[in-house]
Amino acid sequence: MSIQGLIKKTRVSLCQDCGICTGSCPVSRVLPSFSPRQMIGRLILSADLDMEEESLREEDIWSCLTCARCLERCPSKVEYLEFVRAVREEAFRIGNKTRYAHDGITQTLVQMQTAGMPQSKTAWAREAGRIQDEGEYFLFVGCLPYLDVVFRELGVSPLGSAGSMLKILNRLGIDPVVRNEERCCGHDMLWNGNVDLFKELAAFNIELIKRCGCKKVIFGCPEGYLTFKTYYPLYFGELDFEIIHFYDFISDKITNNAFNLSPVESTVTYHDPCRLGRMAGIYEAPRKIIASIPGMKLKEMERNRESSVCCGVSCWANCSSYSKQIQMDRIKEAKATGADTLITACPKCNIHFTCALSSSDIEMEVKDLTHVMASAMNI
Amino acid sequence: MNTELRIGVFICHCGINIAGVLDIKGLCEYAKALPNVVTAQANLFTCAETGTSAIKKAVKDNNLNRVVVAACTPRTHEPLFRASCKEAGINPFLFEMVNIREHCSWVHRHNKDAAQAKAGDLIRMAVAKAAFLEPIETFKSKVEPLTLVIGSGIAGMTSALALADQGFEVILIEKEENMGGLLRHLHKIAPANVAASELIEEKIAAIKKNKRIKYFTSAILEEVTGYVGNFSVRFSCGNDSYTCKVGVIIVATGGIPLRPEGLFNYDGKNVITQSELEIKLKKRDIEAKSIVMIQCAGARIPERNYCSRICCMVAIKNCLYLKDIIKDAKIFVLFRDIQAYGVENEALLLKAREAGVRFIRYRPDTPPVVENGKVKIYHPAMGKEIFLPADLVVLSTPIVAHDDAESISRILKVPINGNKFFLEAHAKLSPLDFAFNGIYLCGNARYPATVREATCQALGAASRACITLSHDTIERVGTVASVQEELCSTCFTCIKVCPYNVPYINERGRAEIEPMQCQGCGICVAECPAEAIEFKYISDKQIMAACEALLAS
Amino acid sequence: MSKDVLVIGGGIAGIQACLDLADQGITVYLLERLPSIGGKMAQLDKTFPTNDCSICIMGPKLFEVERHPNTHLLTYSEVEAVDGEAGNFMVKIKKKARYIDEDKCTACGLCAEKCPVIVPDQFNMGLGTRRAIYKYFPQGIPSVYTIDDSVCRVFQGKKCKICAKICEAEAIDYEQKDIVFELNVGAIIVATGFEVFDPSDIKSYGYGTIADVITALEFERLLNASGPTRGHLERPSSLNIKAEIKQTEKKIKKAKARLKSLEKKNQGSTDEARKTLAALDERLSGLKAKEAALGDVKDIAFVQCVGSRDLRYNAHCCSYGCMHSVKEAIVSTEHGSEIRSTIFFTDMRAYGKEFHEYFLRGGAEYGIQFVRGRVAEINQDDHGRPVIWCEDMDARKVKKLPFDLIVLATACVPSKGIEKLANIMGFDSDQSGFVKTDPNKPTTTSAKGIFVCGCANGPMDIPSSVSMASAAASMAAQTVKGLG
Amino acid sequence: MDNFEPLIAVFSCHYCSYAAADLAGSSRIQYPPNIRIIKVPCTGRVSVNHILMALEDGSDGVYVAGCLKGTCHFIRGNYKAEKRVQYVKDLLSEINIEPERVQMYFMSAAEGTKFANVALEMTEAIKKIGHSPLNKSRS
Repeated sequence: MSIQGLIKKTRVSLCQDCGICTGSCPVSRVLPSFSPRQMIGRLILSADLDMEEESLREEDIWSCLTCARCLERCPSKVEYLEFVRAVREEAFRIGNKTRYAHDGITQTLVQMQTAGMPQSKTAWAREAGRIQDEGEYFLFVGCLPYLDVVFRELGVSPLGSAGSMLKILNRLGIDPVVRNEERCCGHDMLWNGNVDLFKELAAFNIELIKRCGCKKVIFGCPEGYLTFKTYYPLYFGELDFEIIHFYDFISDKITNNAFNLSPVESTVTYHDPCRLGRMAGIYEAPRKIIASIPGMKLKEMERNRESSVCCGVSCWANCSSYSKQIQMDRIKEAKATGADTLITACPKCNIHFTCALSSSDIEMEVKDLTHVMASAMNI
Repeated sequence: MNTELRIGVFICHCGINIAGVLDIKGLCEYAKALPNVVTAQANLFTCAETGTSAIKKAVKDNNLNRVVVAACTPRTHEPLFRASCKEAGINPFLFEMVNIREHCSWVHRHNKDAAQAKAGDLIRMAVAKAAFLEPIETFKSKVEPLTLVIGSGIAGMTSALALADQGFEVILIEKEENMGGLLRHLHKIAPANVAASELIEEKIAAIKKNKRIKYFTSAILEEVTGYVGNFSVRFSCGNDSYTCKVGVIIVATGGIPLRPEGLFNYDGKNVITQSELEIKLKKRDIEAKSIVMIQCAGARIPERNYCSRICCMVAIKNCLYLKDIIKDAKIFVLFRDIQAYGVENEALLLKAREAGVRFIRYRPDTPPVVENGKVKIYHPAMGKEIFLPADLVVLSTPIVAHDDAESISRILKVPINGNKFFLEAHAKLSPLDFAFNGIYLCGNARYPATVREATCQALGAASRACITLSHDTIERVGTVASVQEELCSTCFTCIKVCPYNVPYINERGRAEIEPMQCQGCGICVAECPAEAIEFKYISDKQIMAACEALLAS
Repeated sequence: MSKDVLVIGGGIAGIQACLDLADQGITVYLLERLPSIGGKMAQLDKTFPTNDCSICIMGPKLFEVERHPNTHLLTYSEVEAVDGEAGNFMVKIKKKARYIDEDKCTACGLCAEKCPVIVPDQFNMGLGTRRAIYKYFPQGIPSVYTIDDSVCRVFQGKKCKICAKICEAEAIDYEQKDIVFELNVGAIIVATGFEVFDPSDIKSYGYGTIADVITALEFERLLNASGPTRGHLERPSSLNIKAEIKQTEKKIKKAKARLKSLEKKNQGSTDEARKTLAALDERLSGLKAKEAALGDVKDIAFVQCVGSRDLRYNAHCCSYGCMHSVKEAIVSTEHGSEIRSTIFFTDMRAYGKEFHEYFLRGGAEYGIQFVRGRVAEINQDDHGRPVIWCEDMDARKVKKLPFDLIVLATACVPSKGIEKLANIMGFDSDQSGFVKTDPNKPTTTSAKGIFVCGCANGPMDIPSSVSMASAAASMAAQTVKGLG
Repeated sequence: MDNFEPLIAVFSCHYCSYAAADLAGSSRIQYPPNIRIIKVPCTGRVSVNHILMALEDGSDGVYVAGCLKGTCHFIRGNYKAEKRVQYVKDLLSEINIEPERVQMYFMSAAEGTKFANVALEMTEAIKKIGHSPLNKSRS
């Protein structure tokens, strides 16, 4: 769609030029030259002056973390995220790509997945617990297996979390479907502007889940959850299976200590991931889980829930000193609560904070909520 | 006055509010001993029915001719006690009140002796003053049930019709050949979305067929004398001169959009004003595909440092009509601050944005530059100067006062402000009145206003006028200054100092103060070097008496 | 048929409409929901652009309404039902019981001095306190007291009746009942005014969680000489600390007494009591240190468009917010020579007579800083000072600025009762919930014989309200004179 | 002379300072009992001679209390008063009487506290200056 068309469709034309977006933007705070408001101003103007091509060369469209913090506050209800996403799509078409992080390993891996070859990424699952090939529940594992390899040296264990998730489900008497054929959800491609690849992956996954006869798909990763819940229907219409986030799923079942959790004496703080919080509206489930663990005290950071800030990088692109600064600011904020542990609900947030901490002397542990839950269950 | 002074003093306990601190009995004894005091008595609550009837009884029994009440503040209770005096058959102004509650018992609770002494002093001062009180009569003056409305724009016509609808006669004078004012040239009115011409024709027709309204076009106001209820007006119409007597005057002389000579290459063809645009819109002769509007053209600049209130909305309104006519028109509005105040205006602004009108902010230090076919403007987001295509440039110029504003203000003796807009009596609470009684104000003559606002003010001015018109006579309490001619040395001091321009030199060459106009501040009394000005309400004698009584003799 | 007029709402608009009609010889009933007329204007400290003291210029009008032979005051009253049509309305009115004989009460205030029940003072926006028996505000008209039966001990079934004992005018009447009566009027003017938007809806501004973030109307009371701080500009946070100090001192007194008695009786150990006392003393010194550290208010921020021009809350502009803040910034300089104000705005709406000039003076003579940029969020720094995050659009960079006090220019929203009234009277409302009028007849509602003025019709400043009130009076007069 | 209690005359305008005094009262704000208010419609009514007479008649100090500048009910009465007060001060210094015995104050009807403070301030000031040489009855 033409930029001009997007400006109308995504309400960008209603921008009051008030600056509340830029004032809220975590990037603008560390990278003063970046301003959502001014970027919109430039895009509108160049579209008006028939210089769309030029506007698609705009560097800043890639600097945005798409964290939706501005979206929450825009008095004109401008659909900024949708605008950026669509503009990136156009930019990608004319070859204006973003700077990938980790020299594009993850992107390449994703690319590779589209080749028909079978993968073997269920070994961990067979060790960790009971799974099956067909059934009611599909457990969508996502990129955890690759991340486990890519970030091994950081000492994070995404697969560990995946295992815990499976164990907990088993504990609930659910033996979910986990499949080798499963492909990346396409989240990163979508936000990198590579929509064709995204569609390819999505079509594949939808087909697979249908094939397994699953009615419910459980996600541990906020990005996968959001992508399925919001963006698959956008391109493929209503899905005929239910999209469930793991934390929503279990938070209903933890009443009166159903998991007989053993005490964990510690003070923790919780970081709302953009995709899970602002974009999927899941704020309370993770808190409910934390609260259910005996002895664990939750101290909120000043910027929580709607006001939470991004972990500094999204979809493996544009990782820079600015990202680091955003991460350190957030970690300091976490430290200020007096907590000794920073709990995240997203494998990527987990990785980014751990990475940031590895090069700092701040005493703070970063843990994945599923992991925390599992250890309280002694599994 | 040579009749014997007989003063009655009434002291209020006000429950324990006063009695709790002051020894009322003692005060009564003290008061009794004061010169001219015939009786002094206490009441639990002087303001209660029992209290006021006690006063009336005492007046009768002791045939008092002065009453002093020592109680709370006169600001709330004086009217009540004056009324009691009246009922008791003595002039309400032969009454004096002493505040021994707010000014004594309540503020000196911990120092009863001093409070007691002070209360005594205050009563002594009041009694001394009472000796010099003089009866003050209220006088009446007839009201001419007729209104002069100056100006026949939407405001003037609305006022005239509103008054006629309430049954009052109106004389409407218009200096132009036709009635209708600014609206005659406009296209449509937002948000009503009616053609200005319709609105105007409708009103003009109504005025023409209304028997209560006499209208004169090409009429020039020449002289106004007199005061509220009783003005004599002279105006000329071509070669004939007319005089009439009216009770009130409504100023609805309007304003006019600035002609931006020498601004932004204004040429009236490719660079035009909003009003010129509206004429084009009426005729629908616009081909321009890209239009740039420039706000604050000649406003909010050192030589004209005010915001003309309506230009932003005029621009937005016209943007929407332009979009109706030319679907694919590119419209840029270059502005400093968009004045879309309230509900409807903000909604229209949103509508314009939805319609694709682009708003670009400029700062006064980097104003737009109009070159042929395009407009150069510093674009803050771009961080550089850019060129906007412009087949047509429209300048939003402010409403300015008419040239004759000054002469009218002189004729009516009402003030205008620095920008030559008429100056109301009070910016907050009397927006439609002049300090000078009997003259009212509405529409652009007051300050730029939308049609809706002007209509509102016009109805309001009519209402203010009706207050005078709905009485055959106006009463005025004589708490006013009056010149004793034989003493006047015609030094013009009073004329200089009066905040309301009331005093004037009469045909006998002496200063004269029209009681109907005097506001009773007493400024002239204090300044008159010949002590020729009398002020019965608070006379020098009274003040001196109070001063002399400051110390117990 | 009736030639009388009912004006609903005793704010400046209602008062003006009432006086215009009364002065024209028309009988007017002025109805007010609260115990006293005066409305929002009475709560203001000063008014722009003249800096007139609000109650000073309004006071005389209040008296006038009370004294005028053609006016009837119906305070503490509400409209229950309206029947009939233009020229002949039957209005059912409920006059709430004050439990005070208005004719006897002399407003001496002794009752309130002795009343044991202390509650937040609504007139002072909850910043001060009042008693269960109270006068709505010092200059209030009618000048009588009122018993708030929702808190008065007598009405909670407790023993008390202190006010009855103290009142020498014998004005207290616990047995008084609400009165419902009917009124026949020819025309009705709706002047019910507006409410202030509750900014706690906007989480990112921290109102309600950060003590020193307050609304503009609260700030007016803090500035006002007869306000809760007697016009001494104080932070709510320091007011809270002061309150805590008072409480702690009381507790210490008690603790000391207890210790004494224990020592007297020398039964059991006194260690416990000593400990508590010590703890309290420590707490007190801590609080005192905190209070000292706070110091005077120096830096004040004004945040514009809070809940206004915001499609999430109110699409409309509050019309007076910009000038209101400029005024408060100017006036606050009279409360401390070192006070500096910063106003964060998007468009400076100084569109009224002398407004732009006033705005310029604010910058040039009073050193107000104007920052173009809508405030994104308000946090607290390590010292608990509120901090503003916002893009300075002229400097084109994001700024983080701490202040002593942050004042929110909150939106103007329709008054709570207006929907009910609309249903009772059958007039339409506009997209924002204000009373809708005919674009060509500015005060005429969709219901014949019913007119509107002031902020009931939409956000507007005082002069506009006053002009419109006179306009509504004119229309009502036409109606009852049967000439309209 | 610590026990010297000065007598102070106050010319108070109906619209502002008199109302302020009322508010001081209803707010029960305590101040020295040394002042005696003479109410005038507007401070513009107070002539030079009134002020002089107040002194001549034995008050140790006199002050005129009008509306805040720019808010006079009669537009500019308080400015007139201010001028005259200055005029009186000049006269007094000519005849060697402390000009500080005469002052001009401006206050709004909402400033009960200010009214009380002014009364206190003036009383203290006059106490320092001492008896008026014109005060025959005392000293």
